Amino acid sequence: MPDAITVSGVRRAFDDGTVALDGTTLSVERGSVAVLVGPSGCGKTTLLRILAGLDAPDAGTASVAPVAGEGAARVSIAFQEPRLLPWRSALRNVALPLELARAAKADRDDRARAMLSLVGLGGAERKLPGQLSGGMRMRVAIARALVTRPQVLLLDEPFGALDEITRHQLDDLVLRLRAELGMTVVLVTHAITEAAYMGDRVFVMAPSPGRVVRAFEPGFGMRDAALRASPRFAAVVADLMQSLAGAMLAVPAGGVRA
Amino acid sequence: MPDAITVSGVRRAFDDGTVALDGTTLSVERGSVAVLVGPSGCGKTTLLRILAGLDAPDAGTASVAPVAGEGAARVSIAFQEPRLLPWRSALRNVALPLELARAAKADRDDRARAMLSLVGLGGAERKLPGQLSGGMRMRVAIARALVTRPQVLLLDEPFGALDEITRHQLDDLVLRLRAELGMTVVLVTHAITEAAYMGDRVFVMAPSPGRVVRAFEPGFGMRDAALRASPRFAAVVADLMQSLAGAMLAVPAGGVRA
Amino acid sequence: MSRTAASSRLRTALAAAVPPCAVLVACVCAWQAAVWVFRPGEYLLPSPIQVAQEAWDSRATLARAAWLTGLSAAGGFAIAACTGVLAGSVLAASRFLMRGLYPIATLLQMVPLVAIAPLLVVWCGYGWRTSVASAAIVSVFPVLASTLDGMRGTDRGLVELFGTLRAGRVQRWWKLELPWAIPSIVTGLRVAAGLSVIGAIVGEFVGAFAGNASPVGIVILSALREHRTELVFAAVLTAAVVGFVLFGLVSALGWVALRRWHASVG
Amino acid sequence: MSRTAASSRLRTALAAAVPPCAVLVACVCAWQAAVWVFRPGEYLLPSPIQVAQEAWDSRATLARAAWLTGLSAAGGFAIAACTGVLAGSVLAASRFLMRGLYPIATLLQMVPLVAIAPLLVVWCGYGWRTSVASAAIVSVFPVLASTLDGMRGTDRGLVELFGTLRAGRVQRWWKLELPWAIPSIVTGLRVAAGLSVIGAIVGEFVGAFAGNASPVGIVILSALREHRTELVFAAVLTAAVVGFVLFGLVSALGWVALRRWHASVG
Amino acid sequence: GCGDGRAPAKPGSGAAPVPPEAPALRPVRLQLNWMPEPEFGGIYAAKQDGLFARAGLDVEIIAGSAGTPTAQMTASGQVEFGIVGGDQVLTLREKGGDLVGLFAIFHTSPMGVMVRADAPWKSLQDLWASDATVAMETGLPFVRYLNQKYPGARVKLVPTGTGLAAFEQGIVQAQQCFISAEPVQMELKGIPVRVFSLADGGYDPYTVTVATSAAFLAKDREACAAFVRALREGWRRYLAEPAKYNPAIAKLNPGMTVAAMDVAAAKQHDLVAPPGTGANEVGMMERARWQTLARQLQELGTIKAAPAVIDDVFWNAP
Ligand SMILES: Nc1ncnc2c1ncn2[C@@H]1O[C@H](COP(=O)(O)OP(=O)(O)OP(=O)(O)O)[C@@H](O)[C@H]1O
Ligand SMILES: Nc1ncnc2c1ncn2[C@@H]1O[C@H](COP(=O)(O)OP(=O)(O)OP(=O)(O)O)[C@@H](O)[C@H]1O
Ligand SMILES: [Mg+2]
Ligand SMILES: [Mg+2]
Repeated sequence: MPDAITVSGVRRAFDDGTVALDGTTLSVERGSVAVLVGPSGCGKTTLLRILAGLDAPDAGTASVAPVAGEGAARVSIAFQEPRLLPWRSALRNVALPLELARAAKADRDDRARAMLSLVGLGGAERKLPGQLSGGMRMRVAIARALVTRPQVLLLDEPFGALDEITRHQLDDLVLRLRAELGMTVVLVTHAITEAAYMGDRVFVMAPSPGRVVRAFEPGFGMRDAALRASPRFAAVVADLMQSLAGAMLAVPAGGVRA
Repeated sequence: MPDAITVSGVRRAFDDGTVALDGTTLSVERGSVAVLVGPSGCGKTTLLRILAGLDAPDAGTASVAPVAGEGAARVSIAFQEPRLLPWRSALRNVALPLELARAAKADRDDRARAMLSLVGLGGAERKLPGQLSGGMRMRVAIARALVTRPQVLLLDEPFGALDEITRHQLDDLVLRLRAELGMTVVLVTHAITEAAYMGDRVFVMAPSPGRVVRAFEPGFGMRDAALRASPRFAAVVADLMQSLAGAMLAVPAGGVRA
Repeated sequence: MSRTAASSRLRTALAAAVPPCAVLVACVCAWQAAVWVFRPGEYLLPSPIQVAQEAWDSRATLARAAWLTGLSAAGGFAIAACTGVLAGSVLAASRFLMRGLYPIATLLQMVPLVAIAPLLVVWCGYGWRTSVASAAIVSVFPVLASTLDGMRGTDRGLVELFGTLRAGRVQRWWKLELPWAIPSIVTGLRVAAGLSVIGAIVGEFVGAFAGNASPVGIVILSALREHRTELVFAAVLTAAVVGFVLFGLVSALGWVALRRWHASVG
Repeated sequence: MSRTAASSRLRTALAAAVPPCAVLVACVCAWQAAVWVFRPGEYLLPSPIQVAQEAWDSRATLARAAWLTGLSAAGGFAIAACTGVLAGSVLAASRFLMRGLYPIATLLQMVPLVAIAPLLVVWCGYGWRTSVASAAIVSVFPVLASTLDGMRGTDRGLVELFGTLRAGRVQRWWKLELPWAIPSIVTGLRVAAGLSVIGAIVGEFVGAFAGNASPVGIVILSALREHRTELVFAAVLTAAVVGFVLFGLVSALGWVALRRWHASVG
Repeated sequence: GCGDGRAPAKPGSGAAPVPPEAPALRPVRLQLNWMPEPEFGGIYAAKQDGLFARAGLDVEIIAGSAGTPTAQMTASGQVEFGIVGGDQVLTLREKGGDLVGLFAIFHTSPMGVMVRADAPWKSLQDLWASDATVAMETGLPFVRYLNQKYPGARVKLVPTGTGLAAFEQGIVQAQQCFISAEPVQMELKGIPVRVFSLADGGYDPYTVTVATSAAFLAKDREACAAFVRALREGWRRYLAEPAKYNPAIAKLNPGMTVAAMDVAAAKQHDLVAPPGTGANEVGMMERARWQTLARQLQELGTIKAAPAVIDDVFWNAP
């Protein structure tokens, strides 16, 4: 499979001198799930923003290979915060991307409703964001990212505010849609078990400046509940945990400050 | 030990008909850590808000027993969102509670700086919230909740946006402060391992309407890295996971809708 | 159920009316007391009783004046509201335009009407057109400024979201920036509602027909020259009533527009 | 390093000045062209060249007038700014007060100044006091309205936070609501800056002046009376310059106040 | 300039410098109802020549503008003296502001209505019967007077706020004017006009009158008399030689040139002092004229009743 995403030698330094990324290199095969893990503040969000075209590298290149299909549906991102329009109901927030792409009203409502019930919010279509719990708001944002059936999906810690069971369901939902649509997924997460479960490839990042210190392939084919209980899985989790601990202690590679 | 917090038969229904809590009863001993777990939207935040005095039950009573000491420092809450003042640096956001309590300037800066480095943000004192990563913002909010050395601490999923290692460090920080100050802690979390590790008592909640379906005492005395690796711990986690799965399937007890 | 709701809404509305009425009554009493105590002379400050008497005696004149001035003010306000929101949106859309045109727009509100009165009368003729134009000129800037302000304050995160969803410029305006700016625009419109009345009156000072059916501006001018201070005050109060009606309409519209918004943020 | 920074800041400032200047030049050219094409008559619309000539000839008069009117406008603006922000804060603090006093405050801006001129002049006496009072009256409402608006829009989450931290009412105002409302207040102040100039000029229309003090309002009136339309336009432009200076000062202050804010939200 | 300050007259500013040992001057204020112009020429002449100082007064001349409420300021004691209209003396008295006329600048009212020379109307009556647009300050009694005198009027009245532009543009066909001011400007622009005098039409109040409050007059009759005498002498000098004083006045009025002032001064001469007026008669008022005015205002409904004692309304200083 060709690479859908290639990042090579990316550097991003902010005005105040913080070097969020330096020499970051990675690639993601089309149709695969890449997971980014790393300590808080190591540049994961910055990298995702660069991939989404919201920020530009100061050096190096980052590219998302063009794919067929309607432009608007190409790349979808769920931010670390829900970013909902406060005056729109859950349903109309989810329908927003379809509305902006000028889908027919009936069609977009149906698709939004279906997606809302897939994330477990079947009864909450008409609630306003201010009437939803934190986890429900995040799920609305995830539904909004998925409703366009994108070809590249960027998820920034979307499940952090969810209980483990809902989270497992959403993990499986993403994997299913990946299989259905041949979607390429980049997932930022803090849950090591989630990283191990979801990742075709896991990139461990270290801070100051942010960079990839390890690329790792768990190599699980089918994922299901049984996998989570298996010793193989436990071993991968332990290994990843080790890497992460190592990354936090990593000597800053030319970073300006801790 | 007497109970620091008692909640009995609390009901809270919102204007739109959602019954967030009904017949919720629990009590927390002074100086102990109570953990609330439950599916997204089951009323954990609502309960915490009632304890903090930000919302009032429609029926039943909720009380936080008065304790000695300065009034302002009595109860401290860290919300599910960071809620930082966007125009204040990290340091000045942490110092805010001391400033409002009219502490001396030098003193409050020292205390805020010390607390910031305890949450791992030693170098970020002068950054504005907009310049911090999501996890860093949450840590600033946690530091702000701790800086007054409160006697009752309410934490609403504060560590969800943090990597596991930082999270473990903060877990231990809370336990240490609890021991130092004799603090009563109520912690909402989605991480079952965290619930098992932290809780003197774990309350499992079920939704529609929100209520406590199980109270559970892991019964660990000393907590340390070894505990996390022990089979005892794994057994408690598995048990809790089971309860949570049960709670999600629980028949709605008089709830108006799913 | 719905009956209770209706009656409770009525009760809410009544409760909302109590504070302004209370303050109003207090003001009137203070005014009457001041007249009793300081005796400033009727030619300077008539008592509320005298003003009320005069208002009653001249009720036909005042009602007609209120109607005429109200129409001009409402027309000018409507023009200002549309122009202001549109111009504000255009300015918000482009840094270059904003820098270039915003200062020019401020110019508009700094031209004393009397200085351009000749131009205005030549362009618009005597009659209602001049007062409508004057009302519009005076009230357009607050709308423009608050629209611009509200739109530029749009949450950066949501703007980014719309960018990633490849929203067009018009879509972004209609579905994001305009709803976001509504609270701010409503404030601007409120300011404009009051200003449009004064704008209409000032327009009448230079460009209205005096006759049997005189608008408020002409009534004030004549009464001033005749030293009928009670009538001046009665006419000013009439203008205020017109302004309140406009203001009330704008507030009500704003309330409807803000309702969902507030439900969501509050 | 710092040298580069300074020169780049200078370049930014120059770049910011280009658009308004470009638009201004375009306007002046359009005006000149209109005069050439339509020949409206010098007494109605003089050409920019004639106005410039007149402005140069009367530069001493106009400079003095600008200074006098500028002082009145600045004084009135300062009063309006303080009063508006304070009153807006007080109103924002209490639902009862807001409902009771906000309508009364709107009254202020609906009273034609000429109607209360006798009262004003008798209270304030002759000279600059009347124009300062008039400038303050005209410009206070936008400040009040935008302060109220900004404060009432304070993030509910942060208000709750201050509640749990047991902040006093004054602390909440000073440390949360006021900084939160600053962008909105700055907009109100900008509107007020322009209005204060017109307020001062209108005050001069009804005021009285000892000595050879002829502020802009007097220059406009006497030029109108003498049919010197070029001088009227030159005086109006002088007023606009005064307004721009005030507006510029307010914008600069606002920029400084907003800088940190924008750094954080932008 | 000569308008400012309460300092004794400065060297060079007048003919008669005050000796240093003279008693301190009594400060009083005179409020004009418009900017410095030839219609106030005698006042500035008195100031410039030190006549007020010689009378023991330090007069501060305060310029007014379009809406300056001089009548109210004078009645309430804000200023000692003010320029008001004769009709204002009567209307304000009825509202409790007891003004007293001291000195009538114009013996004959300069009010008039101007039309273009080629306009079809031969008289005010003609004009009032037409549907012409006329710029008038509605509310002034003379408008009521005309409406009452020529009933069934069809003219459309509009405010005068556009200056002369609307008249020049032909949008208004007739315009209220001071005979000594607007017609002159029109003729200088090459637009010939005709003027219908209101005084000729039967309405002739003391249009520009120096007044004080009854209270001040009662308290300090001597100061009032001294003030009026100085004023009279000032006017005598100004009428004789306006060009001597106009440059100083023009300095105080940003819009008016010396040349325009000279023309206006010439035009107003006969209205201030009709041929045959004695040197001591300038500014003197006649009881009969006040009585007529009171009767006319009463008939117009502008006042409810004529003053019980007409001599309370004015005072000719001896
Ligand atoms: N606008 C900005 N200005 C200055 N520094 C910034 C800015 N945005 C991010 N940073 C800094 O860049 C670094 C990386 O931030 P980023 O948000 O990418 O971290 P992250 O890996 O997503 O962390 P988290 O897991 O906590 O969300 C942090 O040190 C942060 O302080
Ligand atoms: N202001 C409100 N109006 C209406 N419904 C509300 C409001 N606030 C909360 N709810 C509803 O109450 C229920 C409980 O909300 P709450 O925020 O307490 O959940 P939670 O347990 O904290 O969930 P999470 O883990 O996702 O944060 C949810 O169904 C939510 O939709
Ligand atoms: Mg992040
Ligand atoms: Mg919650």
